[in-house]
Amino acid sequence: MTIVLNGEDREAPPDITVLALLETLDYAPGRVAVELNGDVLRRVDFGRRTLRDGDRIELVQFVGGG
Amino acid sequence: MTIVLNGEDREAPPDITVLALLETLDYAPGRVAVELNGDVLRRVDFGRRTLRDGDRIELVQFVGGG
Amino acid sequence: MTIVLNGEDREAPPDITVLALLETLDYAPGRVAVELNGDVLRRVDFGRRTLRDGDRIELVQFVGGG
Amino acid sequence: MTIVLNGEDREAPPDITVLALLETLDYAPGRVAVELNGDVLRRVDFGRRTLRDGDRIELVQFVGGG
Amino acid sequence: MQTGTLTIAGRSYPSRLIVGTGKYPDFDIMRRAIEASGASMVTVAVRRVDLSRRGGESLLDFIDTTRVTLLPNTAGCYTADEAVRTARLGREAGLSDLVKLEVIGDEKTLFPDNEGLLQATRILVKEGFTVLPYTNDDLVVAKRLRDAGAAAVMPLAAPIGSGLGIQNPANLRILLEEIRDVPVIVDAGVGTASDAAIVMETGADGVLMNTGIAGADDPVKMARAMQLAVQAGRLAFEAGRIPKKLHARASSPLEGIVR
Amino acid sequence: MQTGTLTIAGRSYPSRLIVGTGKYPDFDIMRRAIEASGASMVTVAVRRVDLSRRGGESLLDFIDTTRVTLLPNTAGCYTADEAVRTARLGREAGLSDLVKLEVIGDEKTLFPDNEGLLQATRILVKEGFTVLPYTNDDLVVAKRLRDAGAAAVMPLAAPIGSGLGIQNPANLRILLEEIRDVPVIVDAGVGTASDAAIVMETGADGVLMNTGIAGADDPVKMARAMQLAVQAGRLAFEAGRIPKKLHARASSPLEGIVR
Amino acid sequence: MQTGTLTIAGRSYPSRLIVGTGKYPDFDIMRRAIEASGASMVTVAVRRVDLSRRGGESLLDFIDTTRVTLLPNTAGCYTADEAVRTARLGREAGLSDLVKLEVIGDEKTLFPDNEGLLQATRILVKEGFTVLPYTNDDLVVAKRLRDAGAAAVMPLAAPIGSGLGIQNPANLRILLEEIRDVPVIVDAGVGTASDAAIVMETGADGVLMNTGIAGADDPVKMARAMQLAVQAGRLAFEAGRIPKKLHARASSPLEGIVR
Amino acid sequence: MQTGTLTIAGRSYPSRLIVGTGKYPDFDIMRRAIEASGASMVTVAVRRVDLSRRGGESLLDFIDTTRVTLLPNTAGCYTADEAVRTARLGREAGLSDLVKLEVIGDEKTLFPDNEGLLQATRILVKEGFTVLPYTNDDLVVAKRLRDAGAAAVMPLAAPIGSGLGIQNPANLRILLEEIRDVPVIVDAGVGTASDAAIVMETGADGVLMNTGIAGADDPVKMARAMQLAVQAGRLAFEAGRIPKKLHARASSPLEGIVR
Repeated sequence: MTIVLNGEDREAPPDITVLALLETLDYAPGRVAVELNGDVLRRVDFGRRTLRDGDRIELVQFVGGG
Repeated sequence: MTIVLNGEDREAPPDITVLALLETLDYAPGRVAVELNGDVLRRVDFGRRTLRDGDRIELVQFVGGG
Repeated sequence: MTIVLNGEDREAPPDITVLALLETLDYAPGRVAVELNGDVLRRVDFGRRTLRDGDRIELVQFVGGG
Repeated sequence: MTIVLNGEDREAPPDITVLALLETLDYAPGRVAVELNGDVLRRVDFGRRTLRDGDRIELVQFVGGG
Repeated sequence: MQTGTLTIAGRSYPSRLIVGTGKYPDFDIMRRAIEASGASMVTVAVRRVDLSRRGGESLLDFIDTTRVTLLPNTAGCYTADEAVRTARLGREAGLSDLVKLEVIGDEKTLFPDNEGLLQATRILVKEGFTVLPYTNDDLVVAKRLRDAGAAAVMPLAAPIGSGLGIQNPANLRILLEEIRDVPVIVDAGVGTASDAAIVMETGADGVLMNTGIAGADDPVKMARAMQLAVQAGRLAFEAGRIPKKLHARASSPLEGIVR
Repeated sequence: MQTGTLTIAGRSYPSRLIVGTGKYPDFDIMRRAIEASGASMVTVAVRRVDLSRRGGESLLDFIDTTRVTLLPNTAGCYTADEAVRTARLGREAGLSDLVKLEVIGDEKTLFPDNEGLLQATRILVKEGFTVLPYTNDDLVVAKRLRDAGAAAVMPLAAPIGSGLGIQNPANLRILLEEIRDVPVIVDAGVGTASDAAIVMETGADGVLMNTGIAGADDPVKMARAMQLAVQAGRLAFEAGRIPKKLHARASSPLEGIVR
Repeated sequence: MQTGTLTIAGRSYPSRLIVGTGKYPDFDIMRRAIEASGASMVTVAVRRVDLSRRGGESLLDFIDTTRVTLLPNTAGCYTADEAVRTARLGREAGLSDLVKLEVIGDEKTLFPDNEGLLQATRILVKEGFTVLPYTNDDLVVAKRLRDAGAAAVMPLAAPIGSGLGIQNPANLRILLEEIRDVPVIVDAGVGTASDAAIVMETGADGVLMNTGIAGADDPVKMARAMQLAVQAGRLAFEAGRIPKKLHARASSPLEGIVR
Repeated sequence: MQTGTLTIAGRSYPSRLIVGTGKYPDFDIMRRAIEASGASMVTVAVRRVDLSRRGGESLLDFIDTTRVTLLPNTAGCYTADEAVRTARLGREAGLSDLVKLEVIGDEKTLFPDNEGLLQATRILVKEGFTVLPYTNDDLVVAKRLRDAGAAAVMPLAAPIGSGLGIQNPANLRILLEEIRDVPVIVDAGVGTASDAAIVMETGADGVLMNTGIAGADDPVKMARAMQLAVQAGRLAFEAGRIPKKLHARASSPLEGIVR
């Protein structure tokens, strides 16, 4: 299935959880925040929520800023 | 009848026109502007418009300002 | 005899030394400087130098200043 | 004979007057001032004073300045 | 020598100085000060007639409206609604579409309420007014006023009547860089002639002042000073000043010195 | 409107602005700039004639000495002796006792050598010169120059040609408080119109400038700007400005607002 | 000596200095600069992870979050909606309710869009955020931000990264007089130590800066300078400075001089 | 972090701040203020003992001369001769060659008489004194003092006790460019912490102050503020500040914003 990750189309195995997605991307869940289809996804739901075809995911982290 | 002129109750003869009112007050119609019940009254209507009991009239002029 | 001490006439016993004068005034020699007839008097000479009639003595010390 | 004109050696006919010198140089006497051997030479003396060998002459004028 | 003219909504005014009519010792001094200032536009306030004082002298008896244009203001209004009502009455009294729009947001500083100012501007522009809004030096607001159809942007130099002169030259410079399609007229805070000159040297299109003139010991003389200062500042802006240097540059030649 | 006149050594000059004649693109622009400035006195430098360049245009062909007074300077002199010699030559060339006395103490800043300046002043005053000494804003020196018979005191606003404007307003104010019996003319450092206005508003009797005008992109226009700025500043000084306040004072009445 | 602490939303922070984490040559210099600054709060930006760069160093590896509090910002957001979304993501990433709220209104100056800022503030306050809004020195807006529940008001001293220092001290003084129930933290524009000291001497509760430190030739040294300057300025404010006088007051006694 | 030390005549002092001992409410506050300032050198005046007041507390009982160096001044002297005599007495009283040399030229402003100052400097240098002359910001005089053997040059920032802070930053910058072989210590006029920071940021080697601390509502707190400000200013000078820009530079990255 195809998801939109940070604005780019991306193939992903069906029913993959957000947590699993983060693992495939080598991101520690504690360091990132996730917006799913415009709404923030709480960390506790990373493991529960499975992705569906067409889901729009924003994966953000802290960077240097003023 | 009673009208409210610049916020104060005032007796006035029935069916007096705005123009007549101005004359009784010694105001040159060319120097003042009139707001009647919240709306500006054009000068051309000063002579036509007769006042009714309870009308709220604002009589303004230019004064020094910055 | 009479000496001029900080601009004021003052009686003093003949042949009194500067050191003795300071003692009569309760001044620790280490805390003051002395000008005698316009010239600085070194401390080592306080005990040697005896005053003569008419000597002009300036007795100064440090005070708060900027 | 040789004179020093504005710091440079210069040949000049013997007994030439300052006025004559100015003429040979095309300078209107009214527009310049002359220092002769360190002293200002008054205009009235331009015609009288003849130059001698070794005279040091400064010829100055007004230029733009602030 | 020409210093150009101030063009507002397609109409040109010979002077870049706009003066107020408030706070003068008397009407005659005001009249002479306006004349000395050479202003082609004067601001006036719109107020209820005082029914207790019949007749007496009236402001307009002392303003030659054949030579100066009246600019009614909405001073003292704290809401867009009050300002709009006052503007409409001013138009009726002056038979002109010009309005100096003020929506005040704070009583102590008389700083503008830019949100209310924008609302009132939009309403009045729709009604065909030529809106000259009194605002602060907020570039973002200035752009919105322009986009809302304001005929000029009038940032304050300092609080009204404070006489502090331009407090934030950097913001004024930025404003003048960005607001190019409508005139920028600095309004309020000018205290003396050099304040006006500095504003004009920065490139402002005009200056509006009242207290700086009316409150001076000699208002007529100060009015004349302001006229000259505005012209001087504008000419200096057009003439292109020398760059600033830390060290000296001799103005007399270095050669030919008698040594 | 009168802004008084500048009186030096008992002689009055209509304009409070003195301008230099150096650094102009050409003599004709200089001539027009002097005219536009309205100056009644112009400074000139005294230099050796250049024997290599015969004939050609001369500065004086472009100055109407029937309308402006020449003020020879001693620019470029680094000792009292050089300055005195140059002053004497200037007097002979110009047939006038006026001299703008400069004794420079530092090549990079052209700051005055006040010690040499005082010596030269004493010598030249004895010889009957009307001495206008270029100095800095040192009050103690200013008093000594005055006591030595200088006809004016001319403190710099900033380094010659720097265009920085008045750098130490406090010192200028102090100088103006203390030096009352001879005029104080601010000399050097003025960069634009407001600089001149500020100087005059502080109470200076006059301003002398060269580079600020000659170095502008349009010297003639800047000359006019400076004339107006000097008048504006003087008038503002005489008119008595309003006090500065941190907060606002309404210029329109607080009563009678339509609510 | 105590300089008090900075209290935001009931929580106290030992240092009155908040520093940014952007624009450092590298993470290690940043880490040392933060340490040298003694800041107890540091700002961070929220950005999409760059999927092309896997692993690598991460900002948080260089910030000791046991000693400093993270303050996520919404830099780069041009609408209330963008800012709100970014704030929510920041909260999720940092597990804290603090947000430095920015709604930018102009790309060139990065000046705030105060209208959007107010909207976003109202939304986020409802959602339980501790909102620290970046705004300008507009008193009317500051009052509305406070009334909307902002935990502080953060006016800029000058454009972000400009290093101009406080451009309008009068407005800052006015702001500090009127905004008393929430801290006023000057945010952006500080270029060097004295800029920070001046802000604190005026009575500000804190200062937030980034470029002034990160962009210095030696960021660690400048960070330390800023820490000392903030403390110095605060102490001077508390100590009560001497009044300014035009003339001198001798500091040594006038009696007993040897003559 | 090191801010270097102040080296005068080959001897190093840990602090770049020199403080006075005059005008304190009492000796104990003075003692605590000196301590809080961290100064390694304090100025004292030389005065006739008051024969009417026997015994009583003495200044030196409150100065730990094992930790701070005494710097006798010649305050109140109006001639080179008076200053020389006072310096000699100060040396005898303090058994040290250091002297802060003052020759005052004007009673109201306490501005220096630079001519007398130079004379006195030449005499005292010959007699082996380490002369620290109080002067103004006259570069030409500063060079002569240096050439006469002064161990430092001490220009005023503003009149003694005025608290105006540095009035002519351009002159200070020029002075610091030209006077490189002896320290430049700004003496007098500092009113608050930022004044001291600005002076040090300009590159001065040290600052000397008295009234700014002693006259504050809380002298001890202000003394501490001054210590921190001097360090902050020096560190900022060494750290190399960012250049000033009119426009903004974002401190957060422009990429990766959530849109």
